[in-house]
Amino acid sequence: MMTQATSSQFWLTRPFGERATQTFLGVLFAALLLVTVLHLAVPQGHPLHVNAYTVNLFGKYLSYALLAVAVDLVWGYLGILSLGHGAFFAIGGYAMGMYLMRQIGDRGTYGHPVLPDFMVFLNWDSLPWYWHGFDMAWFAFAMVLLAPGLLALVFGFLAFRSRVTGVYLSIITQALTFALMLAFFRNEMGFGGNNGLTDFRELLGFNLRSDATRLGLFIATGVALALGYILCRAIVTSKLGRVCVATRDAEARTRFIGYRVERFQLFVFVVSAMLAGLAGALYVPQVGIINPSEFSPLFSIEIVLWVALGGRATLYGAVIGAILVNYAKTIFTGIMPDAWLFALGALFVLVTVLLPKGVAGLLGHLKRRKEDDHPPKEAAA
Amino acid sequence: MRRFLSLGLLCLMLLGTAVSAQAQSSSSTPDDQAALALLTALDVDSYRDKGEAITAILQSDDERARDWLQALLDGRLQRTDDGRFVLVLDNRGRDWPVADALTNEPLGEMSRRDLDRIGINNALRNQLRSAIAVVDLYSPNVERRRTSADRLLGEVDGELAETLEPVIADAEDEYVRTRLAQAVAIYRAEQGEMAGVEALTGSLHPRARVALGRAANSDDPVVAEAAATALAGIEQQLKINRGLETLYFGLSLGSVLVLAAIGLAITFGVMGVINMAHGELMMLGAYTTWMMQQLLPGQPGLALILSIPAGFMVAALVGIAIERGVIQFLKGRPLETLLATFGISLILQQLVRTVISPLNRTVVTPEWMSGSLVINDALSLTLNRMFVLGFALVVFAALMLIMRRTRLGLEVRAVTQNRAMARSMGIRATRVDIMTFALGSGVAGLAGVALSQLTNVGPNLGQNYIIDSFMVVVFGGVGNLWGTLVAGLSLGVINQVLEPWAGAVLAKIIVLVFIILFIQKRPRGLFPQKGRAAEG
Amino acid sequence: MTTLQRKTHPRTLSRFATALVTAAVMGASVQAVAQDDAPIKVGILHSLSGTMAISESTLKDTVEMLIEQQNEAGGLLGRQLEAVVVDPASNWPLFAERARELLAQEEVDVIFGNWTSVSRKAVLPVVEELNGLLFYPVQYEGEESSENVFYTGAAPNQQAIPAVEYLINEVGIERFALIGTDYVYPRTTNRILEAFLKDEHGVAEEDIMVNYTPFGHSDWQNIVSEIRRFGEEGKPTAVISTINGDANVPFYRELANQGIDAADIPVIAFSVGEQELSGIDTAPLVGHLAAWNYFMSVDTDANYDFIDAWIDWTGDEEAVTNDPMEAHYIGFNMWAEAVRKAGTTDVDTVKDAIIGVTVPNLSGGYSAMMPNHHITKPVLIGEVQDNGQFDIVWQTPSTVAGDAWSDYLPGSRDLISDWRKPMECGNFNVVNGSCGGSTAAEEAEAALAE
Amino acid sequence: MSLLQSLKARDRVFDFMATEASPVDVRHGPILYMEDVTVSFDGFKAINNLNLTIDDGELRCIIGPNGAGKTTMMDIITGKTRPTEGSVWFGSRHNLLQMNEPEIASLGIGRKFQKPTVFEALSVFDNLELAMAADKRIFPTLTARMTSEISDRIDDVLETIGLTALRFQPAGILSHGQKQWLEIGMLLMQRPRLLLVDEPVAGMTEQEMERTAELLTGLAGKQSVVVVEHDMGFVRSIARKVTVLHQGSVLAEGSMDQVSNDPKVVEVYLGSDEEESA
Repeated sequence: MMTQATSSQFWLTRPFGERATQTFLGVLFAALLLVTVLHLAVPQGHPLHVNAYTVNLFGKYLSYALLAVAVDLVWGYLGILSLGHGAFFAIGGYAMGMYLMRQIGDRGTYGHPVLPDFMVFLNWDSLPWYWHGFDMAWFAFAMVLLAPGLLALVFGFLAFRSRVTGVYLSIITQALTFALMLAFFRNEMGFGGNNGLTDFRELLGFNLRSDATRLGLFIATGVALALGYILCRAIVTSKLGRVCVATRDAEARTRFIGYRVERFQLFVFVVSAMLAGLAGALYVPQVGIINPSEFSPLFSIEIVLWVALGGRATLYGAVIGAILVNYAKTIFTGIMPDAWLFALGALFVLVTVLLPKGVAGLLGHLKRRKEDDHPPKEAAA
Repeated sequence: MRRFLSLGLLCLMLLGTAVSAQAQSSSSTPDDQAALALLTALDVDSYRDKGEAITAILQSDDERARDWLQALLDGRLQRTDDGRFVLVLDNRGRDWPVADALTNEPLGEMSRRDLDRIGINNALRNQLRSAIAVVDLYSPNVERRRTSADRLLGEVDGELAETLEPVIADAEDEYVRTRLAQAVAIYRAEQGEMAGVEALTGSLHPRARVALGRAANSDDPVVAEAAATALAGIEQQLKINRGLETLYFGLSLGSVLVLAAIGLAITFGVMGVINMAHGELMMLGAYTTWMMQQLLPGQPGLALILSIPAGFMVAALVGIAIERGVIQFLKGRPLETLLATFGISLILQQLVRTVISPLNRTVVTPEWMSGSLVINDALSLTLNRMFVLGFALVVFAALMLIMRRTRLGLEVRAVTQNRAMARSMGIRATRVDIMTFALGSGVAGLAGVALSQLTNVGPNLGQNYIIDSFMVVVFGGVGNLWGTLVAGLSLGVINQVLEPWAGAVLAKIIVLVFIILFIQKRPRGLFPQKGRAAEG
Repeated sequence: MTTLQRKTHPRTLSRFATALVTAAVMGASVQAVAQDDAPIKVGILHSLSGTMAISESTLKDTVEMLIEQQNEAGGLLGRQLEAVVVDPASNWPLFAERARELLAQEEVDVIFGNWTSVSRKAVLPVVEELNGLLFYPVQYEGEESSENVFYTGAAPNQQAIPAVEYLINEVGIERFALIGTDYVYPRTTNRILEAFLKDEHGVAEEDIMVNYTPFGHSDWQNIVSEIRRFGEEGKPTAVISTINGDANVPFYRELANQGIDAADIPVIAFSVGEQELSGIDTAPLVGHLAAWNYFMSVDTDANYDFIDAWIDWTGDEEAVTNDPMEAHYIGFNMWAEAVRKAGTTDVDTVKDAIIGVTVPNLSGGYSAMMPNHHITKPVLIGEVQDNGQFDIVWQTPSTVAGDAWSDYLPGSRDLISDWRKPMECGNFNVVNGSCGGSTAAEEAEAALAE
Repeated sequence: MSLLQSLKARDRVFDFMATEASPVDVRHGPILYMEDVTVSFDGFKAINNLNLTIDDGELRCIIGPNGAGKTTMMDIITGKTRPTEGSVWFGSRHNLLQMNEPEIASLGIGRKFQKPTVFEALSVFDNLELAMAADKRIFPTLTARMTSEISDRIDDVLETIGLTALRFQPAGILSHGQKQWLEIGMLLMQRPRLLLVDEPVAGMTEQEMERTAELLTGLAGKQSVVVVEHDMGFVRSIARKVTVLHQGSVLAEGSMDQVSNDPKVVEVYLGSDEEESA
C-alpha cells in the first residue's frame, strides 16, 4: 500500500492517483448504479428486480463497511486493537436517533409537541438539557461527528498519554463500551433505556417509510463509504500514515527519532471514531431503531473479525470482510439459525490461525502482484 | 388470623398434655367418621371456613392431626373424585402415587386429572405454621420444640401468654425457655408493660423492635422513656451489624470475582495469553456439577464435592485442547490469540445450547449449604456464599503453593522470565505451557463449580463474568496472584458499599470507570512488576 | 452488488446460492400471485438463537403445532396453512429487517411473533408501513395500540392491578417492595402500581420501596437484605417482582438463603412462569406467587388436551406450557375464526372482522377481541409448588378486558383506543375529542413556558 | 566501494552533515553532563552514582562488561528511563530529566540501538524520510510533500550507507549488517548534535567495520559521538578517550592504553570474559 515516495501532490487528492483506490471506487459506484437501476428501471416481478427490502439490506451492509474501514484504520495502521468501536458507532447512531425523535414532533402516540413518547410515559415534564438542539439538523449532524470524536479524544488522551497499549488497551476499550452499554440501559439516562429510540418518521423532510428515501439512504451511505475510504487512504499514504506504521512496528524507535507518538495515535483514533459515528448515523435511519445492544462488546469484537477476515491494513479488505460476514449472517440466520454462531466462532479461529492476511492477502497471492508494502509479519501491536 | 390461632390454642392448651400423653400410648384408634368429617370440612372454597376447619382439627385430639396439617401445608392433602381423602406422596409427572389420609395405606398411582388439591393461601399457611408450632411445643423432639418456640415470637397474645407461662417454667431446654420468654415479653411490651420492655432491652429481633416501638408511644411516660432508650441502644447495635453485613456481602462478591479471575491471572498474567474462552471454561465447570447431580440423584452434596475434581479435570482437558489446537500457533501474537479464543468461546456456548439445551439447568443446593449461619437476630451469614468465600481462599492458597513451592511453579516462572534461557537449561517449555494453561483452565472449572451454587447454570454463564475477571487481573497487576486477590476482594467490597446509595447499575458503572481511570494512572495495576523485564 | 457478492461467495455457501438469488435479488417477484389453492402463509417471528431463544423458540413450536392441527382439521377456506419461520436472533434491528422480509418478500398473511417490548417497538413501523397483521403474545406495559397489532398478552390491568388487589384484600399486605429489571415493562408497571396503591388504597410513600437492577443481575445480597429490613417494620409486606428471566434464579436463591419465606414476605412475579421455574430448584420457592392469565395446572379438559398435544408434539414428557403459549393459542384461533368469518385473508377485511370474535381460552372461559385490539382474559394467581407447577389460589370472578392506556398514568389517562369505524383511532383523546395526543401536550407546553 | 572514494573527497560528501544552528548552549563546557546519577530496579542498582561528561565534538568510547549499565545509561540520556537520583544536562541549558523522548530527540540527540530496530514494514527510503530532521508535528506531517532537495538528501545518505539499490525494498528483508547501516543512515538524516551509538559493528564484516570507523571518526568534531562497543579492536581503531563502566559507575577513564593497563580494568575484564564464555 505504501507509495514508493510521497508524491508531491496535495495529500487529499493523492489517493486518486492509486490503482487500488481507482478500482475500489470503480467497483463501488458500479454496484451503486447497478442496484439503483435494477431497483428503479426493472419492473416489479421481473427476476432481476431488486426490491426495497434488498436495497435496505445493502444499505446496512455499506454502513457496516464504513465502520470496518474506521476500525482498520486504527488496527491495521496504528496497531491499536479497539474492542470498543461499537461505542462510537452507537453514539453516532444515538445522535442521529435523537434528531429523528425530535422530527416526530407531536405525531407521537401521546401527541406531545416536544417530549418523545418514552419520556411522556415515564412522566418527565421537560426535555433533558442534552436533548436540546437536536431538533436542528445541522447541530445533530455535527454531533454525529463531534460526540464520538470527543469521547475518543478524552479516552484516547488518557490512554495514550500513559502509554496504555496492546492488550491492555483492548481490554479497557472493551470495558468502556460495556460501561456505556450499562449506562444507556438505565432509563434515567434519558435515551429510552432498553427500548432505545424508534418510530422514526422523517429525515430532512423525507419520509423514512418510503422506498425512494430508502434508495436515497443506500446511495448516501455508498457515497459516505467512498469519501471515508478516500480520507483513510489519504491519511495512510501520507507521511503521517507511515509514521503510524512505524509506531505500530516499533513505537519506542519512533519516539527516538522525534515523533510525539501519543499525539499521532490520538489524532488517528479520533478520526476513526468520527468515521464510526458517521457509519452509525447512516445505519440508524435504515434499520429504524437504535438501542443499547449496539454497545455490546460482542458487536465490537465482531467488527474486528470483519477486518481480520477481509485483510488487515488493506482498507478495501475491511469493506470486503464487512459485507461478506454480514451477508453470510443474513443467509445463515435465515436458513440454519443454530449453525450461525458455530460458523462465526470458526471464522474467528480459522482466520486468525490460517488466514492472518485475510481475503485481501489471498487475492494478493493469487494476483502474484509484488507490492511495496508487506503487512506486518507479526500482527501483534 | 390471630383470632383463629388463639381460639384453637385456648382449647388446645387444655388438652395439649392429653395429646402428648396419647403420643406415648397410641392405643385407641379414633372414630374414622369423625376424622373424615374433619377433613371434609377443609374441602370448601372459602378460606375463612378452611381456617375454622383447621382450628377444628387442632381441637380434635386426633394424633394424625399433625400429619394432616403438614400435608395440607405442603399441598399434598387432596380429594379424589369419589370423595376420599389422600396424601400425595410424589406430585411429579402425570400420575401420582397416593396413600389414604385416614388409614395411611398406599393406594397406588392416580392420574392428576382425578385429584383435587385442597388449596391454601399464605394466610392459612401462616395459621398452619403457628398451629403446628403449638402442637410441636409438646413434641418429644427438641428441634421441633425449638423451631416452634422461634415461630411463636410475635405470635403470642393474651390467652396464649397465660398458657405459655407454665410451659416456660418447666421447659428443660434453655433455648426454648429464653425464646418463649422473649415471645411473651414481646406481647407484654406491646401491651405497654414495663416487664416486657425490660426483658426486651438489647434484643435484636425485629419483632422485639416493633414491640418496643409500640411501647415507646404508650401513655405511661416511664414505659415510653424506657422503651425509647432500649430502642436507641438496639439501633446502635443494628448499625454495627449492618456494617458487618455489608462487609460480608462485599467479601463474598469479591470471592466470586477472585475465583473467576485467578485462572486468568495464571494464563494471562503468567503466560501472557489472552483467553477470552475463560468464561466458557467456567461454564463447563458449572455444567459438570449439573451432570454429577444427574448421575447421583438424591445426593446433591456428594455430587457437588465430586464435581470439584471433575470440574477441574473437564475444564483442564478442554483448556489443553485449546492450547494445543489454537494458541500454540499464535505465540507472541496476543491480539490474534484474543480473537481466536473469543471464537472458541462462541463455539463452546453454542455447543452447550445445541447438545444440552438453551434453557438453564437446575443445580440443587445441598442441605448443609443452604440457609444461613445465625450470628444474632440481626446478622446471619448465608452459608452458600460462606462456602464459596472459603473455597476461593483455599484455591488461592493452593495456587500460591504450586507457584512458589513446586517444580512446575519454578519452571513456569523460569519460562515466563526468559524462554530461551529456560530451554537451554533443559526445561521443556512447551510442556510447561500446556501445564500452565491446563492449571489456569482447571481453576476456571473450579470457579464454575462454585458459581453453580450462586447463579444460573446456562450457556451465558461465562459471558457475564469475562469482562469483570479481566478487569480484576489488570487492576491487580498482571502476573501477580496477590494483586488478583486484593483487587478482587476490594472491588467486591467497593461495589457492595456503593450499591445501597448508587443502585446496582450505577455501582457497576462507577467501578468500571474507576478501573479504566486507574489503569490510565497506573498502567501496570496495583502491584506492578518492576525492572527491565517489565519494560519490554 | 449481487454479482460481486456471488463472485466472492465462499464455496461452502454455494448450496445456498439459489436461496441467495431468491432472497437477495428476485424478492417478492418470484412468489406467484396467490391463487385460491395456494397455501395461506403464516409468518413466525421468534428468536431461535441468542439470549431470547430460551423463551421464544417454544412459541415458534407452539404456532407450528397449531398450524398442523389446523391443517389436519382441513385448513382454512379450503386452503392449507404454511408456516414461514425466520430467526431475528434476539437482535432488535434484525427483528425489523425480518418483519420486512416476511411482509415484503414472503408476503405472509399474518405474523405471530415477538417477545420483548423493544423488539415489538422495532417491528411496529414496518408492520404499519406494509399493513401486516401481528399477534403479540406476551404480557407487556401497555401504552400502545396499533391498527396492525393484536395484543393477546396481558396489559397491566390484566395482571399487575388484580395481583395487587389480591395481595391487599386476600393476604392483607400493607407494604410493597417493587423490584424489577431496569427496562420499560417494569418501569411502567411499577409507575402504574405506585399510582394505583397511593390513589386507590391510600398506601403511604414510605410503605412503597422501588428498586431496579440490570439484566441478568446476579448479586442480590444487598437488595434482598434491604427487602428483609423493609419487611421487619411490623406491617405485612410483599414483593412485587418484575425481574426478568435469568436474574430470577439468583434472586430466589438469595431470598431462600437469607431465610425469607413465602409466608413472611411473599413474592408475586409477573414474568416467572412454568418455563422459568423449570430452570430453578423450586423447593425453596414454595408459596411464592405469580400472576398470569393461564397456568399449566389449570384444571380443565381443554387445557389437559392442549398439554397432551404439546407433549406429543415435543416428544418430551417433561415439556411445560405457559401463558404466552396460551396467548398464541387464543390469538391463532381468533385469527382463524376471523378469516373464516371474512372468507378471505385480506388484511383489512380480517382486521375489521376479528373485532368481537370470541374463542374459548384454556382456563375454561371465553376470550373476546376488543375494539382496542386487546383481549378479555381471566386473571389467575398461582402459588409455586415443589414440582415446578403453580397452585391456583385465586382468580377473577369474570374475565378482564385489556386496557391499552392505563388510567393511572397522567400521560395516558385521557386516551382510549377503538379501531372500529368511524373512530379508527388508537389514541383518541376524550378530553379534547381529537385522535392522537393527550393533554400531556398542553401540560408540557406550560412546563416549558415556565 | 563508492563509499571509500566518497570518503576520500570529504568536502563534497559530508557537507550534508553540516549541523544546523541548534538551541543547545555549549559556550561554556561540555555538551552532555551527568552527575551522581543512580537508577535502581527493585533495589538492584543498574546505575550507581555515575558521573560522566562529554565535550562538544568529542568521540567517546564506553566499554564495560555485561550488566555494567551501558544501555541503561543511554536509556537515561534519551529519556526512556528516569533515574532515581542525579541530574543530566544537555549543554548548559537543557535539563534532560524534564523532557520526554521526542523532545530530547528533536533537541538533537540521536540513538542507534544495540539490536538494530528499523521499521520493517516500510521501505528503506521511507525509513530515512521519517528520520529526517523536519517539522514533526501532526499536520505538517500529514500534508508533507516530497521535494527535490529532500529526495536528494535521502539519495546522498542512501549512497553513503550503500543501500541505494535497495531503496524501495522493505527494511524487513535487509541483512543484519544492512540494518545496522540503515540505522546509522537514519541517524545521519536526523543531524543530531550528539549521537549515541550502541554496538554499531555487531554482526558486521571487517570491511563494513572499517567503513563504520571511517564514518564515525568523520562525524566527530562536527557532532559529539558516544560509542558503546564490545569489540576492543574496533574501539582501539577509533578511540581517543575511553570510559570503562563497571557495576553502574565509572571504573576508569583515559586513553585506550591507559585504561587497558589499569589493573582494576584488567581484573574486571578477565572476570567478565569468563562469564561471557560461560
